[in-house]
Amino acid sequence: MTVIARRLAGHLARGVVMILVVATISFFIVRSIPGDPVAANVQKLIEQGMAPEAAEQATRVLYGFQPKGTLWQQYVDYMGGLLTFDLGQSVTHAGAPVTDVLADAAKWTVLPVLAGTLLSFLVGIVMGVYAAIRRSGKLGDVLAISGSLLHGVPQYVLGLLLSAIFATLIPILPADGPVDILFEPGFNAGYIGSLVEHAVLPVATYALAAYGGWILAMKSSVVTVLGDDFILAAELRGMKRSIIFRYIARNAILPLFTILALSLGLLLGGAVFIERIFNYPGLGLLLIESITMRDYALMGGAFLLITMAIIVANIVADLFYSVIDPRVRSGEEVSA
Amino acid sequence: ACSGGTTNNSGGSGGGGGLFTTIDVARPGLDASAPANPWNPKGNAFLGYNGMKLAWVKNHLTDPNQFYPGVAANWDIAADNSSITIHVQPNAKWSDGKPVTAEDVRLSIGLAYTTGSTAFAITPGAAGAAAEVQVVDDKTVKVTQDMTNPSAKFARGVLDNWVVPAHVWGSVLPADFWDKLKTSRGEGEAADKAREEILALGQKVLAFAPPKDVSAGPFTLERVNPGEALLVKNPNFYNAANVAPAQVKFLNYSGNEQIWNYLSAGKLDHSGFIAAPPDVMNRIKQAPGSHIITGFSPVAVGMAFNQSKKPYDNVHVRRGLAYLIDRAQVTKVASPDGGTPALTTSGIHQKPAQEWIGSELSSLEPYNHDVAKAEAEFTEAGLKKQDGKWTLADGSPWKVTMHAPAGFSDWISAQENIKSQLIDNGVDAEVVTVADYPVYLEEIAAGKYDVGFWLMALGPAPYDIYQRLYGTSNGWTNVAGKVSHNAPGKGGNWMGGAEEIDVEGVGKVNPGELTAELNAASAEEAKPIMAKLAKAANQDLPVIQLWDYVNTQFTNTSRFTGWPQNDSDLLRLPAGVWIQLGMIKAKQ
Amino acid sequence: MSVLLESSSTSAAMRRNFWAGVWRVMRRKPSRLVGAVLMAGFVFMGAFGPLFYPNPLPRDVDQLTRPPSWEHWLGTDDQGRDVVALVVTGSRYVLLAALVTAVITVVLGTGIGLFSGFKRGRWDTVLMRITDMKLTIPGLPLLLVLSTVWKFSSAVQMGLVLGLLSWGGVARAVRAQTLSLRERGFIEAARGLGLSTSHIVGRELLPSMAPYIAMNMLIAITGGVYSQVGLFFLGVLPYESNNWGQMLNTAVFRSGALTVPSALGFLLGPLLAILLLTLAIVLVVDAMDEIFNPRLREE
Amino acid sequence: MITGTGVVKTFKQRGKVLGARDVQALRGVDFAIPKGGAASFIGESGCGKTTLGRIIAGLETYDEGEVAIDGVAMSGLKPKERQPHFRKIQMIHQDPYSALNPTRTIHQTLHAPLSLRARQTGRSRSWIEERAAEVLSLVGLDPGSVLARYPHQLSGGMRQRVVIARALTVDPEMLVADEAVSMIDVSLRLGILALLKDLRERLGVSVLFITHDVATARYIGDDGELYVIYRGQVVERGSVDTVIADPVHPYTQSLLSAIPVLHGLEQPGEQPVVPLESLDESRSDEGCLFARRCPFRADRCESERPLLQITGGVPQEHACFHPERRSVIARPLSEV
Amino acid sequence: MRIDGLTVVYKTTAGELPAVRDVSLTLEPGSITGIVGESGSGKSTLALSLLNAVQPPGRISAGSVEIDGLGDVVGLRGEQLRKARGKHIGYVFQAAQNSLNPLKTVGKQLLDLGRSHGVEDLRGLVREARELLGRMGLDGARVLDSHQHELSGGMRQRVGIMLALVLNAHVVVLDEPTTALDMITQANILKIVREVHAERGLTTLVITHDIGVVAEVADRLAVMYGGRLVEQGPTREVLGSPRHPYTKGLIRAIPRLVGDIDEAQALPGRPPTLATVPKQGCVFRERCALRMDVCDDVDPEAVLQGTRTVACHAVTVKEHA
Ligand SMILES: Nc1ncnc2c1ncn2[C@@H]1O[C@H](COP(=O)(O)OP(=O)(O)OP(=O)(O)O)[C@@H](O)[C@H]1O
Ligand SMILES: Nc1ncnc2c1ncn2[C@@H]1O[C@H](COP(=O)(O)OP(=O)(O)OP(=O)(O)O)[C@@H](O)[C@H]1O
Ligand SMILES: [Mg+2]
Ligand SMILES: [Mg+2]
Repeated sequence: MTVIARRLAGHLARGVVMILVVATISFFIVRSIPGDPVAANVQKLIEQGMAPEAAEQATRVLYGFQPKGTLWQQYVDYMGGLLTFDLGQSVTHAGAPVTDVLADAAKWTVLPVLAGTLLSFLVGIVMGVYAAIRRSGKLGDVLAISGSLLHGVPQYVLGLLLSAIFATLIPILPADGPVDILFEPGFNAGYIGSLVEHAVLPVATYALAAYGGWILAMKSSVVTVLGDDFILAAELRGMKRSIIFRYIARNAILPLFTILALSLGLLLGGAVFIERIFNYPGLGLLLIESITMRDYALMGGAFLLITMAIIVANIVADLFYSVIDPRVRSGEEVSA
Repeated sequence: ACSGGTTNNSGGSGGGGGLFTTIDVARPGLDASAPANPWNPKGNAFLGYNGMKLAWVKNHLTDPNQFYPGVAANWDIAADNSSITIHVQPNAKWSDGKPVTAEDVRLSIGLAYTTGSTAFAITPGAAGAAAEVQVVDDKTVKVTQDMTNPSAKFARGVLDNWVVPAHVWGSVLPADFWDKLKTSRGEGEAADKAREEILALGQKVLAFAPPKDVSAGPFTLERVNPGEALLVKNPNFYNAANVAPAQVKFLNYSGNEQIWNYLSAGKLDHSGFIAAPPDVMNRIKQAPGSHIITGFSPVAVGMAFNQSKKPYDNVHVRRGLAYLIDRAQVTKVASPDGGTPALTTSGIHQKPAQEWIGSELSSLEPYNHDVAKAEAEFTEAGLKKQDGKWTLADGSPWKVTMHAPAGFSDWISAQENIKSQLIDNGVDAEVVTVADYPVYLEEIAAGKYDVGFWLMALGPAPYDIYQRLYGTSNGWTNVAGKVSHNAPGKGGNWMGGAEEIDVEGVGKVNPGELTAELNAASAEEAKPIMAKLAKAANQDLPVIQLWDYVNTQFTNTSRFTGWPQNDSDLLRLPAGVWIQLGMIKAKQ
Repeated sequence: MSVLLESSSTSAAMRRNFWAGVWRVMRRKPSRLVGAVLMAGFVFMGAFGPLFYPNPLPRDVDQLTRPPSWEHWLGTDDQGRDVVALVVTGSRYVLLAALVTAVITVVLGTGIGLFSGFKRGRWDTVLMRITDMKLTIPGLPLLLVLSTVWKFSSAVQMGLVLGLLSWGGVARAVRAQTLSLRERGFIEAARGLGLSTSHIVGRELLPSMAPYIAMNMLIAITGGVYSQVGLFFLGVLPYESNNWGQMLNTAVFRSGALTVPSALGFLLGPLLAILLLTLAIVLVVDAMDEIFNPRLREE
Repeated sequence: MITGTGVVKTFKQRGKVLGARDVQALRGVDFAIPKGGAASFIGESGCGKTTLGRIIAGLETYDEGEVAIDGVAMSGLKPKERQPHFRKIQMIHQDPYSALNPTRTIHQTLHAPLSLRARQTGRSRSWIEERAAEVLSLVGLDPGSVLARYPHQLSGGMRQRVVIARALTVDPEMLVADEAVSMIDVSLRLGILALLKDLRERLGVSVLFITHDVATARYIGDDGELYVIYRGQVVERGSVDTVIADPVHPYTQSLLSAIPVLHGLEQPGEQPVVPLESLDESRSDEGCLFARRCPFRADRCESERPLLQITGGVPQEHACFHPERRSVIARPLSEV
Repeated sequence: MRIDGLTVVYKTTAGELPAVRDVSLTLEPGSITGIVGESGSGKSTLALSLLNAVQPPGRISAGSVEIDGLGDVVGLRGEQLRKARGKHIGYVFQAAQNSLNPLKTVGKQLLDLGRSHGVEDLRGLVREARELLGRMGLDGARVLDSHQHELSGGMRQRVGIMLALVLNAHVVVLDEPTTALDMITQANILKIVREVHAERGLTTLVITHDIGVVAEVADRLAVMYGGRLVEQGPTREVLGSPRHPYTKGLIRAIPRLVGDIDEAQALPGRPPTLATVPKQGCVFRERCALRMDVCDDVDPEAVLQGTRTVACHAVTVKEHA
């Protein structure tokens, strides 16, 4: 256990440094974005027919909670706020705390990502085993090439294709947001059904995009394990097929769990495309909106949250690994 | 705020009941955490539904001072625009049952001062600002104008303001607010300090969250989810008997595509204007009950020049371009359903143009697509054509670099089309986009672009129309009724046009000063000025007017009827106003 | 002397052998040939494609956003231009930027990885910490945020930024390879023989990693294509009149390709191009390993 | 030509801040190999043979003690300055597969060090080619057929010869052969051993032989010295024949006893010493390092560490409190 | 156990090549037979084919492996084959270091083994295993609780032997049981092999490239070269007076602890690989000092000569002369 504790401590220390660095980067990037939101808003109000003077005043009031003080002072404030999970207030969300806005959006990202990843993980692993067993045959080739292709193709291509096919050409599935607007939110069949129906395409996209990677990873992992002597040894000892299969599966999947945790983290960042295509109001969409609306605080917050997710995923992956792999547990270095 | 328990199409009281679904086109992304506060830009106060103004601006083609009644049942405007007396609806009540009083109006005006408003400005010398607010009796308020820099739009500035209940909002303003306001009108340090304090109050106002929505409108806010805002009928509304829907749902959306889908599925009873490509438009039209109403939208878009840059300083180059660009084609490609090609450049949207300048309109040069004329103009400007390409007089290459903000897809599409048209005719061109509209505005004002698109003809007030061409952006500033001119490149003057133009048949005019005169002029006084300005704009071409926007509204007649007709002035007001006026009826 | 003659003639023979081996490898699976042909097609398209079309592309204002037809195989865009023509002429920007991305990614990644793995010690620690950090920061969100600061005004600049953001993975992998090769006897022997570092790195390490680097280069190319097309698709980059990503953006957000089928051709054009490019690279990478391995090449 | 005194090497487990366990690979080793002389190191796996060999070849640093080449102390020199000295000592790796670069032909492999040498001494290009052919002939390979080949086209024995040839390109004064034949087929092994012996005799290069196969140590010549190493310490040292015939340290004796007897050709030694199991987990560094496994241990062994010295009237140095000759090795039947 | 005419081929780009060709060998009950051969001579392939476990692309193309009470293993399929493995034939793996699942404790793997073979009394199995381990000088309880990485090489090898024996297999095949172990551990393992063999009355086959190992433990010795058995007979006799030129050369190539080192000589040439093994004729002829014309075309038959079998034209000729 002490080994795990030690690893955890190391990871946490590194994670904190990482977060500080990312926070600093995002702070400075965000501050160097051109475009003065105040001046722009004045123009906008004037275009809407407000007298220039009034527009000026209205804008000043609106942006009253704009950053004050020198850049350094702002930086210190920002970092101080970070300690209390205070990421500032979102301009576009009427001064709501960024953390609240993010929390609201996060659920639309986390659930589909989770569902898609797990789905693809399960299917990919089964197919990966198959591809490994049939690796010298035609089927194995097809599985491997299609896996590479799916792995290679960017998410948005898959998303757009799925949407074009199943929502436009043969409109059998919705692609216009997270839920049908006419259903009363709450725990009722219609609403839940609609939620599920709307989740099909985004989840399928997440799944399809990740599936290729899983099949490839699982295939190579299984091939490696199949080549390991202990599998042949088990066979020669007359072990049951089912037991041998379990041996293969467990040893082959182990390294994949690490990737699983990491990919969950990464997908949060990659959700941008899928959310844009399927109009899912999650973190990715929030990030794009905050960028187009010049919402400094929100942009920095979303970016930081996504990075944080990855850092946490890293830590979880590693800890998970240490828990299930006895070699790591006892402090041996394993090159994974 | 989750248990509504109401189901679709449940019956309601009043004019037939039912659920009315709509979206707020100005606001993608509903915010569940935002307060029911009309001043808050994300606030859940929906114009015309649970957000009430004193009156609803008609946006009449020429008269800025026409309104539909709101909280104010009627009003008297002094002949010289020096004051307005407002009479509150006699049986108006807040949704909590308390009557709407003059005191509510006065408090709301106070709040408007803190957040900035055309009539209730604390900036010294602002045009059309109020001087005094007087509670005459329980239901009457009189507001007088500061006549040092009067504006014909004074009444509009006053009536176009929110009204909120004093018994909910009263605590937001300090007791000494009105004294402070008085101080702020003066000069010197005390006044500056008072203004600062009032501004600071503004932030408080913006952030204020009433514990419960108390509305004088036809609806009150029940709850907001991330997906929708639900409003229910306010039985205390003075015209409640004629309000048809029992509930209103504002749906959340994050992209236009979503609205297209809603509309083609017939899910929305109403949606304001959103751009849609023709095929999508057709699809929407095919939805059962789908109906499209079009009307005048007081905006046009033009291609504007920075005249401090060569060769755009030469009026012949601008005219040449005007002849060269086929506006019909541009409009067809860029905004087929949302705009009509501008007949000519007058600086005025073509609908009200007839009203303002009448027969003069036909005498303006239409700049019909004519390559020969364009080449003649270019030649006159001294440009040279070499190997089929136009170059500057000194032989250096000429490239028309047009700028547009990213995301303005109709502008970009138009520029792309113009680019192709220009290149076809030997004028090199390119399209450059800028990250977003704020940056665009900032950079265009800083004179960084040669050519850009510019919203113009912002009606209906004549001053507003021409200040887009002959206002700050072209060098003229109007402070406290005094007009001054900045040199090109200074004080936001990026158009850099001449201060005086010799207009054919009129003589030398200073268009900026003429424009400023419109501020205080009555409609009749304005007409000849407008004619002069139209001529000036047509001849001098600071911008080439490309298309006039069309106000396109989407409605669905499956559940509700009584929608406004095409070209109705109501189209420029939110559907909530149509409902509170009692027009919308549930389908039997 | 005879040895001398033989060795110079052997190098020519070796070169011949190499290409014969490559041909053997390609022939072993026909799919690899398909990949190579596709790849050549894309290179040709990027280099010469635009020469086949007039500038500006012809447009037909009566044929705005039309579905595929005989005349226009993939339909027309919102300006009435042929989508196939757009895909072909638009490839130059996309591929050029991707190439720049790949070159920078690989050069930086290999350089840093080699240096780090070869020097070890403090430099290694510092460089790898930086690399880890880089790898932890999610690329796409960072790009999105950066796109607000940076002006991506040309394909080369685009590639530059993408390249600067994507060397991390290569660096780490190359370092791992370097470390493991370092442990191999031949590197140690070279050091024992007093051979210069430049020889060891240039002649011993790099050639051993060549297939790996080449593979990374190809993958970096796809990475470059994906990110820039993606950014254009999201609409966070300045407008380009002719670019696959811009096409996607216009098709979806302006022409309603995901709402009505008429703009599907417009959408499919760039999607197909990306799919084919991915396929080409997947197939070529599949062959790469065998091409660079003298043993597999000969079998 | 090379001497070492009190060489200590400790491997620090890098990357682990807490709970790092240092490995004491060498605990003060003295050695001296004269010009043209020979030595071999034998010992169990992990006793530090390779480490010591690498230190001698200049491929590894040491923590304490001193190594001197031709009287020049190495620790005072900068790495750059050390190099020319260490170039005189060339290592022959155990694994001929990895010792040759698979992407380079034999010609290229030999060319690099030769051209460096040609540059230093101002010789012509043709010299390089001649010399390449010469060194190959020296190791018994036909240059014509070998030069253009890749390593994978050669057999293990040929590869090992190429490795030796490569070492010869720099005219070394000493070869360090680390288990140079353990991966080579039995029938070819002797050829390599004979080659090393031959090179020593003909070219006068010293040979350091590292092996766990005691019999091969005899191939360095009867004037060679045998170092028996146990846990980083030399426990017995003397001429090859003396130590094999009359070992006095119990560890040496158990090593020699463990050599299988070729029944039919040999008969077992009379006093074989079978050591206790290597219960190495509880590595105690108190007293004699071998005490825990030693069948002859006394109380003194537990508390005091014997030093390498000549006592007890035996000719070889040993580190044992109870040196006693035992006849442990098998004798040929013919001798009996 | 009788191996008769066993041929195993591997499918390569150059077609199917035999790695083991026409091997006949009888293992007497209760004896230890050793097979020596250099790398690539087909030892492991032979060992695997005894369990009908040659891995693709290899396959047994001819011959039979008869085991008392089991029949021809080559003909066994599926469940039958599986049940035979472990229960009838124990196999100790080459590089037994890696023959354990790294994620499971030895004890769990033992239980898996028991379940696979339908052992009812799992407790008894564990007891048996603990005893066996104790017998080999290990702390049984601790070892059963350990993961592979917690055991040293010698311990893992012993666990391998335990797993091969725990189901009371009476035929045991040990493929390179001591490679990669150091000398002292090797000596210990060999001692254990001998003792357990005697105690349980096993039929044991030890496969190795190290003649010393065979000499130490085996009663009978078989020499493999290029997939062929070139000589077999009682260990002492074969070592004392080898007949086949390869055996002779091999024994002469062993460096010895005493005596004149110059007597030891390497064999000329190099061992064949699968691709370079001659298709016909004697596999050894390229390196043979006694090569005759007939060797080029005719594969020498294994001829029984007293207690020994030798496959060499020269020897046969001499014998008949
Ligand atoms: N680079 C290293 N880092 C950490 N420990 C090391 C390193 N190299 C060697 N050791 C340790 O030092 C000790 C001596 O190792 P060395 O390789 O010298 O043994 P050896 O006698 O050559 O063994 P073998 O016969 O197995 O080759 C061992 O315990 C080994 O684990
Ligand atoms: N899967 C395979 N495919 C092709 N050839 C193979 C395969 N496995 C083994 N061989 C070949 O079969 C021959 C015999 O191999 P085998 O493993 O039985 O040799 P061995 O005597 O056990 O050698 P070692 O001592 O190296 O273990 C070798 O030439 C080898 O190259
Ligand atoms: Mg070693
Ligand atoms: Mg083997």
